[in-house]
Amino acid sequence: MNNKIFSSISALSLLLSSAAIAGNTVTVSGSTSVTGLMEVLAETYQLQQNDYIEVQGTGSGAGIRAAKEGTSMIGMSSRPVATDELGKDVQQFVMALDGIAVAVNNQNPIKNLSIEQVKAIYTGDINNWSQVGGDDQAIVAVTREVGSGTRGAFEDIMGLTRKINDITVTAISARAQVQSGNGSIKTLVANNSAAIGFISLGSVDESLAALQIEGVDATKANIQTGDYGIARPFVLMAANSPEPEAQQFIDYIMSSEGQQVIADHGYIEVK
Amino acid sequence: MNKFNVRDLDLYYGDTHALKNINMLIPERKVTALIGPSGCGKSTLLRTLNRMNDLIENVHISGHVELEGVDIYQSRDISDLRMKVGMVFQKPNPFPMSIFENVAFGLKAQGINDKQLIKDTVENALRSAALWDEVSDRLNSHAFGLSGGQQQRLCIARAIAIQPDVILMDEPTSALDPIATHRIEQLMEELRKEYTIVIVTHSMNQAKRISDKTAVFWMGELVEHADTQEIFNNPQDRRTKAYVNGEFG
Amino acid sequence: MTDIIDTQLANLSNKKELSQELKRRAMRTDYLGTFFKYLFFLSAFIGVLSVATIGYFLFYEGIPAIKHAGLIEFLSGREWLPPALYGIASMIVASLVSSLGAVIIGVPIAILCAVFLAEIAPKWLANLVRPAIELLAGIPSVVYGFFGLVIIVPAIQTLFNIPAGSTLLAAIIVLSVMILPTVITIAETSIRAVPSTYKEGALALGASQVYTIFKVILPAARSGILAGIVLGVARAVGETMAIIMVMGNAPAMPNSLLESARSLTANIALEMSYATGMHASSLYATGIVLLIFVMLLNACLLYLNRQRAYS
Amino acid sequence: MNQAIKDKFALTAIWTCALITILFLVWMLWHILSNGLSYVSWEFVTSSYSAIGKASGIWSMIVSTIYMVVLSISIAAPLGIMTALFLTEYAKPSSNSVKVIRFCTESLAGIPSIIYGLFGMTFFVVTLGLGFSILSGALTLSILILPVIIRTTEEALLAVPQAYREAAYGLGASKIYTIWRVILPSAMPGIITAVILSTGRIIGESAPVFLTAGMVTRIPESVFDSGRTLTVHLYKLTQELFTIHEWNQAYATATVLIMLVLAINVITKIIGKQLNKANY
Repeated sequence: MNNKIFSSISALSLLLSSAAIAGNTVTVSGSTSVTGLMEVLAETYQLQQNDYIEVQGTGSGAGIRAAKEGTSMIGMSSRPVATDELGKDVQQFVMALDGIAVAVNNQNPIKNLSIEQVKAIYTGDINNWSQVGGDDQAIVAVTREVGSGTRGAFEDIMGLTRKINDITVTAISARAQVQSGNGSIKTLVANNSAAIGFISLGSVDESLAALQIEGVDATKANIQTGDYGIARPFVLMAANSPEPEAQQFIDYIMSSEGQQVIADHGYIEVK
Repeated sequence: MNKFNVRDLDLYYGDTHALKNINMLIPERKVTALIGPSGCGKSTLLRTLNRMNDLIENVHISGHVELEGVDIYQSRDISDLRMKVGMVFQKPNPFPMSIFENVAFGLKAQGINDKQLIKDTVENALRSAALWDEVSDRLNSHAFGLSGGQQQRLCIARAIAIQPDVILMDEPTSALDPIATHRIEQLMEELRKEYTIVIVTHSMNQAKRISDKTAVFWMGELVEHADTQEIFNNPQDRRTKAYVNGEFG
Repeated sequence: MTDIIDTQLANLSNKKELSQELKRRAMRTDYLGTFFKYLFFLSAFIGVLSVATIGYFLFYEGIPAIKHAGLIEFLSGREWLPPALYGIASMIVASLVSSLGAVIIGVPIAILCAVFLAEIAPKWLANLVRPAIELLAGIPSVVYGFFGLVIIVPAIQTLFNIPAGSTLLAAIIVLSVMILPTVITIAETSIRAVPSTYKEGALALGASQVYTIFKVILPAARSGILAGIVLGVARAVGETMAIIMVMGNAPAMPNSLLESARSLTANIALEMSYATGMHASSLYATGIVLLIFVMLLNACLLYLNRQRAYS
Repeated sequence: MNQAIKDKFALTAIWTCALITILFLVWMLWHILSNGLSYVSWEFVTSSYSAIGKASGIWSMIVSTIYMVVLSISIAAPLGIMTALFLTEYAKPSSNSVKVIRFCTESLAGIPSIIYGLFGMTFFVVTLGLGFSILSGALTLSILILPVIIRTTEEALLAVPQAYREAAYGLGASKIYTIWRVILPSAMPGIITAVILSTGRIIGESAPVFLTAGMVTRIPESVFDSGRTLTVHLYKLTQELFTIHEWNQAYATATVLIMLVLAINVITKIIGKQLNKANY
């Protein structure tokens, strides 16, 4: 028994002491949409030097808060961030642009929807695919949770908001299913023939189909020309004078090398 | 010479008055038997002699129990008392350890680590308890492997190992067969030369066979306390008479 | 130090000296004992401290939202529209219905299964089934959620021909399986704890085995079984991840078992990392409601148990 | 209805329920194992995980899980065992302190795990500034498992025959010596069971873990690093089920978790038997 306690204490101190030899860690947290891209950037970056980039997909709201409170060195947001949300000690960079694709299951015959139709589907006014020219099948609308940057940007661009007591709130129907990440919406839409969801354009692949909006394909080129309007910035936030290792990582992201990685993964580079 | 002097002892379990004004002298190096019908307080009295009742909640005691002139309920140290006054229980209760460890337990509990000393003491205790010949070749085997009678003698050895003056026995043979009982009674014949023994028994024959003094209890009262011969041949109290004649109990 | 004493002890030749040494040692003040006594008490106090801290944080963070929305509005409001409206009625309903459903399906199966293990099954079979139940208890809830997601949800979708299988019903099925091991294990233990004299008594009077089980053994084991049910319900009410994976999480009032719904727990887990200010506070308030819910349940059954014990 | 028919009906119901339970378990296990086993390989278990998709192993999750288990147990087990000792050996069962302590541990047992997550995130991660880390997670989980350890240990202590205590005290042994040499050894199977039960609980928890320890896929270098346990990993994987590759990963991770639980159950059994043998 003596031995047991002693060995657990020594094991504990071993666990604690190894912290001393760990290298620099850059903490990054925020938007789940940016997280996917950020993890790729982090891994590529780590191949070159010793710092470790710790990425936590906590959501845009949490990312903004983390940057403001300094609990993370870098915050991520997948929607524009107002200056008064951050305070004057925090700076922001747009690291990339990303479209929001409205996606349906591969079996769905619908290829094109108007903005009004998408809006009506999400407010619940349209609830059957036959109302927009598809099969007679109930629509399963899937949305992200309140506070998600993707949802926030989608609502703003599509006009899916309303005012209650002078406070802007969502107009998306409460009946819409809620999934807690880009990935889980993708999973649901990919596996349910009646589903419709909105996801980061960068994560669209052959497992589901991105719809044309007002006849315009959701592509990188159309976003750059401004023809496809549902797009938002990926924003990084950091203190005005960040830790050197954090600054170094931001520099990497904004460098042509970093921007190339962004472009390679289906997002729109800003330089 | 008296070992214990019990004066004006009252004991309550919560609201139950379990011992009523007991006054009793227990002589040294004699066997004193406590007899009486079930629930008469004889076991309770035995357990007050080494403060075993402390383990039970809601016990209130008033009066005095003096061991060699010192009131054991005033004394600060129970450990000391319990080493002077060893106890053997109704059911053999060896610890889940080896035979050796069982007997060495009391010594080690006092922080004695000397291997040779412990070994010698264990051997002496086992010899005194008439168990040595049976177990000397398997001291390290588990105590639960012994028979009931052997286990009880092991418990006696365990009590002897810490050099007590008094051994309390709470119906030590009630869980044993007649042959094992006989062995224990023989052993008590030996032990009475060195120790003061107080035994609770519900076998009147056993009391008659082994004890020098007998105390008869009846509903929490000490009815009669005298030489064993007197109690059985010439009882003074009618309740004693009824009990020893087997009219109830 | 002890070595020196022991060498001296080794020289003690007769019992009397040993006996005196033992007594001297026994008289020493037991500082060690006192130390440990207080150490143990202090440890025991950590549990009290934890409850106090958790309660304090929950209420400290949650009360502003309840004040902001108004207690009645918060509990009875059907609209969850942060940052304007905080009404959790639909989530309360979802939590209640899913747990109740799980109890209705799970508890009878569990009790009969416990009877099977304790009284009916031959020993070898019980020894085979019991580890299986224990395995069921140890499987992480995420695995149940995963199974629900890939099997139960599509099955419900096809079976009832509805567009999305992520429904209250899916949650009920997953939860009822999840509470099985808790209820079975505790029910079996309490059935086995019923003194065999009861059983023998009844059988000796000519009662059949089944009659004895239902009229003598189960009533005698009632308090233990109830405790098992309480724990099962607590598990169902508190379950989070498995539910998030199968219930669809729509914050609307469900009109039938075949609609998506959001439980109190899911509400917290989904929005916690996003929320700030009043929104975050409202999630703590959701936690308070959840906690009170579980506490009430415990208190109710404690009371029930006591009542029955007296009568 | 006559009693014989009732009996037959009841017996059928009992057998059916037992069958349903077992069939469900077998179905679930078969489904997951049959889909996952072929993908579980030495490489899958020992290689690390990459967001780019170069590697999809679970080694870092296994390491994080081990950290979490060891740390949580080494915090909670001593506390829980000492609490149980206080409750059974020292305190008077009817005293107020016991009532308060018991009420609090019962309450802890009743609190849903998501609330531990909420609390851990507020208290350990933010207020104490420990950040998303194994340490925050383990501190949260150790409160969560405390009632399990206390209750199971207490049962084991109460099961130690009173005769042992009487005998030890009767021999003049002090309380602490009696606890150390007689009571704890006798209760050891129960205590080990408590620890193993808690291990299972730690491995199984998800919500309170990712709210406090985060979900970074690196091998943690110290307890101050964030880490993703196996269960959290499975949850993340189920959110990303698009291609056959992702399905395989999810099934394989679920398979590993089930095998882990199975191993824990088997170990409990073996230890229980060994200790019983040693005792009798």
